[in-house]
Amino acid sequence: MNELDNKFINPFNQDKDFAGCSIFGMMSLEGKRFSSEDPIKAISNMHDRSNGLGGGFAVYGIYPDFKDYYALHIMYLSKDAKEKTDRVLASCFNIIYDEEMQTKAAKVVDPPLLWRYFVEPKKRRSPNLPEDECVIQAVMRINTETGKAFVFSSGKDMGVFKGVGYPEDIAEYFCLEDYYGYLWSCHGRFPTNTPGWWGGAHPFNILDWTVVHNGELSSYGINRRYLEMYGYKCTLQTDTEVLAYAVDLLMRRQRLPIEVVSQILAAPFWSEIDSAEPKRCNVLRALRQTYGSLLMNGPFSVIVAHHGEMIGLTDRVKLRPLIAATRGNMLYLSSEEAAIRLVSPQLDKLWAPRGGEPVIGRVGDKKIVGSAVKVEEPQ
Amino acid sequence: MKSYLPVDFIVERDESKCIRCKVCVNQCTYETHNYDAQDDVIRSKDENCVNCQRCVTMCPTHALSIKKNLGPFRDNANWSSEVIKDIKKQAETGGVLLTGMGADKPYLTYWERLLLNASQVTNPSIDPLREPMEIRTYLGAKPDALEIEFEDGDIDLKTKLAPQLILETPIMFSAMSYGAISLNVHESLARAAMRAGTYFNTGEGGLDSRLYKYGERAIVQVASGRFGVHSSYLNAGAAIEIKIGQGAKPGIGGHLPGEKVTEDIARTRMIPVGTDALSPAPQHDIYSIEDLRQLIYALKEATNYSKPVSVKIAAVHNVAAIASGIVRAGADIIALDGVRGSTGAAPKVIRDNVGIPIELAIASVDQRLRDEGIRNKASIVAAGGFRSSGDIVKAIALGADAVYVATAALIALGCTVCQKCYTGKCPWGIATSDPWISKRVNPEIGAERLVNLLRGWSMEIKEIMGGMGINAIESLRGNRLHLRGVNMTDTELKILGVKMAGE
Amino acid sequence: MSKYVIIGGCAAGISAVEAIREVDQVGTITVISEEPCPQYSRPMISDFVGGKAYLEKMKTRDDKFWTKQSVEALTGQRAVKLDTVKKFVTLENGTKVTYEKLLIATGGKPFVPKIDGLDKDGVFTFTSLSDAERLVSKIEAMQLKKAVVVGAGLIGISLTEALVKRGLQVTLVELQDKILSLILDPVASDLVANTIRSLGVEIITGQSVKNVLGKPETPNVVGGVLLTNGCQVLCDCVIFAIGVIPRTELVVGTDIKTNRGIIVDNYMQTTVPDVYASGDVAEVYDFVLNQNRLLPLWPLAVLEGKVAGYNMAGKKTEYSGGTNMSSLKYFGIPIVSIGLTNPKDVSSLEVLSAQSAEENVYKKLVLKDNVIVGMIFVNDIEKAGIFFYLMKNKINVQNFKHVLLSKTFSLATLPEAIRKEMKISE
Amino acid sequence: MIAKEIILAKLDSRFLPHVTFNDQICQVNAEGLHYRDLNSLLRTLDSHGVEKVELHSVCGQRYIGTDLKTGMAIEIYGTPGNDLAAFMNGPYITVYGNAQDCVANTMNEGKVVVHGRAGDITCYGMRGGKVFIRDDIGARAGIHMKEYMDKKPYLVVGGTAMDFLGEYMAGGVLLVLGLNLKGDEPHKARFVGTGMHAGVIYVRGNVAHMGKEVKMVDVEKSDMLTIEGLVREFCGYFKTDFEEILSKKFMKIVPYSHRPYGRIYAY
Amino acid sequence: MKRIIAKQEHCMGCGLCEVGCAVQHSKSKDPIKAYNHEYPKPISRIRLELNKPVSFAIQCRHCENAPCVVACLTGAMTRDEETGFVKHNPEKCMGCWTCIMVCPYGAIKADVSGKIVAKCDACTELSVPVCVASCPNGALECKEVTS
Repeated sequence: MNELDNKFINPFNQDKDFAGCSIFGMMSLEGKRFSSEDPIKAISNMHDRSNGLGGGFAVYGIYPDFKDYYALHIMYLSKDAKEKTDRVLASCFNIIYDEEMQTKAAKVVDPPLLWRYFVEPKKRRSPNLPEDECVIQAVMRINTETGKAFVFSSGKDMGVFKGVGYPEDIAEYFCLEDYYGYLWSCHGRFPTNTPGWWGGAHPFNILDWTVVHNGELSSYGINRRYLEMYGYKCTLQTDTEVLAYAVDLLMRRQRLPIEVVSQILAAPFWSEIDSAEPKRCNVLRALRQTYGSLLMNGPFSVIVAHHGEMIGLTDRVKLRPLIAATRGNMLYLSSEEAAIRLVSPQLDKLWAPRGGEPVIGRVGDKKIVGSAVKVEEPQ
Repeated sequence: MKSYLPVDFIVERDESKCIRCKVCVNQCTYETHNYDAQDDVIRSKDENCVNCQRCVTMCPTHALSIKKNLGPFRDNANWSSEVIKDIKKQAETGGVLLTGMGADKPYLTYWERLLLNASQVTNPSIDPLREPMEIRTYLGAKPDALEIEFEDGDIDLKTKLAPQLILETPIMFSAMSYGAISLNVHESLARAAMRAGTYFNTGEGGLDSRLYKYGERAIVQVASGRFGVHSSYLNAGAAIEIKIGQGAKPGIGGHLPGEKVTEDIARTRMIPVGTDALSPAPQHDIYSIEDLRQLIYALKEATNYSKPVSVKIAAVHNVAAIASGIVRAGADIIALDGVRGSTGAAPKVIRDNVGIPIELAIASVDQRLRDEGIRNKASIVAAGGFRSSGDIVKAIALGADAVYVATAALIALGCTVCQKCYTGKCPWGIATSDPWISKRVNPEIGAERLVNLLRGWSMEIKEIMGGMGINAIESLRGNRLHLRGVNMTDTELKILGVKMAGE
Repeated sequence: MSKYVIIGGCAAGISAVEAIREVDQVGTITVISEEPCPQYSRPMISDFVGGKAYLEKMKTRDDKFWTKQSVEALTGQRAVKLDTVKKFVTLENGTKVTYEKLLIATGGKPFVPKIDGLDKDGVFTFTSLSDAERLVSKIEAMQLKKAVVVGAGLIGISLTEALVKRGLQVTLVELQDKILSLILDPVASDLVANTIRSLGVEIITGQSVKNVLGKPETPNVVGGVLLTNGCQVLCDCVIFAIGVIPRTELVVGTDIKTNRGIIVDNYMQTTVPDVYASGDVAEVYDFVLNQNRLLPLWPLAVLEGKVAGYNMAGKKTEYSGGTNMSSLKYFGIPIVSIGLTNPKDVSSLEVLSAQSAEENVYKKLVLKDNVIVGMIFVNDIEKAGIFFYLMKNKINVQNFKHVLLSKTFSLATLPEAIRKEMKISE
Repeated sequence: MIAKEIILAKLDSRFLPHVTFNDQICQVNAEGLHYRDLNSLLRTLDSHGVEKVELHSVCGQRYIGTDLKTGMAIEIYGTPGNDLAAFMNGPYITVYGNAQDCVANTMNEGKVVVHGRAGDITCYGMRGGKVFIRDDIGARAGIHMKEYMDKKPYLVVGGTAMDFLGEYMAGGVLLVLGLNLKGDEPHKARFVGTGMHAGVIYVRGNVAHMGKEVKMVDVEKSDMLTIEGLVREFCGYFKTDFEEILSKKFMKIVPYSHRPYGRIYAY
Repeated sequence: MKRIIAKQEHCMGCGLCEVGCAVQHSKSKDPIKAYNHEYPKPISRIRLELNKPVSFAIQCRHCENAPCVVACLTGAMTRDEETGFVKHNPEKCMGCWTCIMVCPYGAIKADVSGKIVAKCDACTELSVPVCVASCPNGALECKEVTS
């Protein structure tokens, strides 16, 4: 990436961008698709947590007709970039279908050209490489090589919609009222360093993994350098990006369950590890010894999602808010309870997970993992 | 444990001049001097001396002088006497090295490498003695544009401006809490601010009810300890400042030990007498930028949007981005405190190693806010070791609206920067809560000294402006063309946004 | 036009003149005084004897005082009769001086016991300048070497010191067990006695003079005294300094009531309207004992005269009272003694004391119901006035009692309220 | 008596659809009202002597109860937003629903009763008044609470608390009843009382993980008096059985020292 | 009338007023000479009263109804009609200490000779009394007061 391009995406040459935020996630545990109405309503209710410089949504189950193909959402900051990117895409993928994403006028700032592709990797290029890896390599290549093109969504049967504006404006712009999905994660952003750049909005995505994040990682520098050893290119200079890649590395590539991953990202204190029973102590100690560089230090709450699973997690000393709730087959995660109440005044359960303890909802599994202490409906 | 520490200073007394009046004895709060009645002689314990110069100044016959103990240690650029003594001290106590005042190392200043402009021939300089020189400054959020109604030649302003602070000189007194400094110092600052048409900052220890009458010239601070924060306090001041950080100790909190919490201080801080007043580094309701917005607006709500809200941070690595976030969070004023910022007490290792110079912070924050088009939304106040009107003019030219001074104000009141503020025994009656020692500052004399300093500096600022051919400070603010750099790398010049001298 | 007549031109008389003139600048004032120059300081007569003072120095007011105050000064004249009905005073020369307001400030006269030998040459009393002049000229003329001073009270001691200074050898005879027994307690008394003895003075206590003996060769001249215990003390002169008694003879035969002295109210008025009395002749209010009594003390006489003067001139002024109070300068030992210093019955009293042998300092406070009623300070008297203030104003000292006699006691030790009342600082 | 006509006449017209009066009670439909408007409305009502206000359909509006000059009673139906009762100086707020983060931030006087749970950082820097939470509270409750002269803050929690309960506590009383804990299940909070240097935390039941600055001791008679008073008040609000609550053992957590950090510096 | 006012809140107990006073009333008027070479040492007529944190300097208050003037046995203590100051005439003083006994401020003491008293003379020969000029903290002020 040449210096000029770098200036464009990261105009202030920041080590990292950081942002305060609101996060909201909503998932049907039966996998039933539902409209954008409730997620948009909920995230807009937390308007004051964001400042209009970023909003976004990740939706799962939106492209049933193309569910076997990788859906690439790409933003182009110049025409030239699209031409270059199209050549890269053509070399890596069979493009099944592509179109300019439908948009409409809304209160958003400087929208780029937005394009959607449904692709399948070309097997003959590297027959031994798993398809996912092909996609990742292509994404990293596009994001770094062309400079003005960014793949902001690359999973199957899911899509990320994000940009500069309040979340409700972004939804309006992307015509989200036309989409149905079984899992929505949403983000309202309060960035602190940019007049607004579309790639910097949340959710962050790699394959079908998405992360929306509230907080700032003081450990970003080492988290990033650790991930770079594994081939991740952190081009977006945001701590959320490293979270997404960390989850990809640990969960997808290393196949660790979220219950373990949460013990890496929000590792228990040594005092707790030392006092755990020997077997568990052994595991926890090894995790910290091995993955210490991936300890996410500093305040955060995140909603991590991929197909069939939505995970809420806060840092180990619980410096950011996260509220979880269920109603029927619906699981909600939110920065503020009011957002949940707005879309579901009545709830079956509502609780605040403790620091470092994940809330996990899986399709087909009605049992929510997490520390619901008292589940009682306020009158 | 036998101490291996050598004395820092040696008291020299000219016996032929000493009249045994015992003024040195009663003025030294460290009990360095003792009168031996039997021998009718005054003796000094060198080990107690901190070289505050109090006794030297007060001695009616100039019989005293304090010499630095040039030290028993061999010269060594790496293992300097300071390093050796620090290690010994920690080996003897196992504690964190504490110090007072701002960083004392020579390598953190850029003011010396910035030079000011003056008019010659092509554009006229202005005689500041006879012609108007305006240095009035308003702090607070300004609108991007004004809506004006124009009807039948009558002009009416439709836009309602946000609340503003009005400064007759762009120099304010920086936050120093009651408790860290004495009430008399607070009162000196308050009176001086009142008379000079500027503001003093209460610091995080509240405002004594006796000083509420100076509220219109007070910026009341809210820090993590929330000491003395009460609706009447919030409404007493002209502005509210949320203290996030401080240049001398970014990321470190404050700690007023219980023995300094006297009855008056307890009343002002609204805590029981004698309890430790801990102000941890974080505001516990702010762990993210949107939380800051939440607090800013909580304070605006609590004062019905009648006062500007300032946010004070230490200048650190990402200062420009942080500042941008603060402005976007709704702050009307952003106060930046550089690495040379002062303190009553800070771990030495933090003070001397954390943060960035204020020059770079002003430059990068001002530029960033302009790049983002939000410079109007907040005023920038710079703090951290301003020593002269020259420093101040350079800061304003770099982009600050106004500056905060604290150390200079204390020096005006008598401080000799002996760096022992944390002992609470300040022989100049400044950094103390001891009602006996506090009397050494007479608020009236103190105010006069401070007003004199501001007057002198303001006149110098006008002189400099006149030389530049500028008669209003607006034309200096952010006008980096009036600055040139020397002895700097291209990167340094770039960050400061100034050209090399000669260019 | 008022007409003021004042009999006695000493402390009370002068003070009354000044008080009247503060209020009334036109009324005529007449002062009748036996002495040719009454405005001198009687307490200085010892210094006169000691050679430290002379008349000019002893004058408390200069010679122009009478004229400056527009006073008709009938000096060297004695009032012999008083008619309180027709309101006039008759002088020795027969002159009648009428008055509208009269002040009797005739003072006291020395008390001399009725013993044998008083007629001998060399027997003196010691209350006035003329007494002192007589004594001095005798000493000088006859080259007297040895003196007996009878009475170890204030006058006796001061005279003793003066005589010692003149080179005489002095024997001090005191009826009581201790010297200065009216004003000091035994501890302080011994301190003084030891010092006096160290200067070669012989002190004989518990004795009085039975009679004065003549010299063997010249029986008319004093040669010694015989004490009650039968011992003889050889000497060249005997000076009686036992005390004074009020000169009340002028009021005999009038309606003015007397006890030991003239009875006055707190406005210094006698039992007869328009007649006032003050000074040593009057029985005045003692705020410690809460009763009127004789208090023949110069400062009190001044105060009383002032009160009398105001009231005579129509400015109603109440006397706040005095008490037995003395400061002693003799033999280089400064002493202050006020009020009840040596109470016999201490059951309702509290006594605080502090003594430092090193500095020869002795301090004592007598308290009743946490109010100071008496004090003695020896050698460290600078702050005694502060205690007198507390005493005079009957200030409850309970809360700071423990520090009263500490070395660090000062005005700063007093509670803030008291300091405020005293207007010590802003 | 308030003259509702006068008040209504003074209100900004945009508020009129939201405001009705039922006898002396002012009912406000907060739906769609931004917090600035809602609080401005409350200020107006407060300044006109309205003593009781019901807020309906509250959903996330912040700062309710701030900057009101009187002891107005406010009933909230719904979910009030963050900083409920921040800097509050007098009003009495009842929430029928859950409260979010930063309830009673630096509160000076007044009362907050929540018929539900409350979020993180409840009662931060609180100096006076009382807060009753029926269910659980989030992390860092009672942080930096302090007392001053006759001002003493109280937080009573029916459920359990999360980590860092009573952190930096410098005065006041925390009472955590743990009514929703099963059997001998300890309270959830870890690092209880870390940095605490004054005040007292009472817990019903056991705490497994405490900060190094505090110790757990048995309650004394005088403690029980305080506890009983608070529990009785709690029961009054939430219709809970006083005797049953008192039947379980209470413990108290107090700091070892009022000067926890007195010895960390080398002078 | 000018009076010297003590300001307790500003007195820091340094004692420079005492030094100034003693030097002013010394023979040489030079501090080193006065203290080190004059015998007897000159004395100060102002006294620092100290009970930390309370302190103030006290000297003759020149009281309106001055007890010392009333009590003086010799007429040495008088009020100057012009300035209102209480003046002490050493020529007439016999050192009887009566004034000391009655001074509520303890502001009179024996002078260097120990034979007569000494007290504040308000430095009438100077434009500002030396104690006021010596005070580094404005704790003594010479100002006009109405009686």
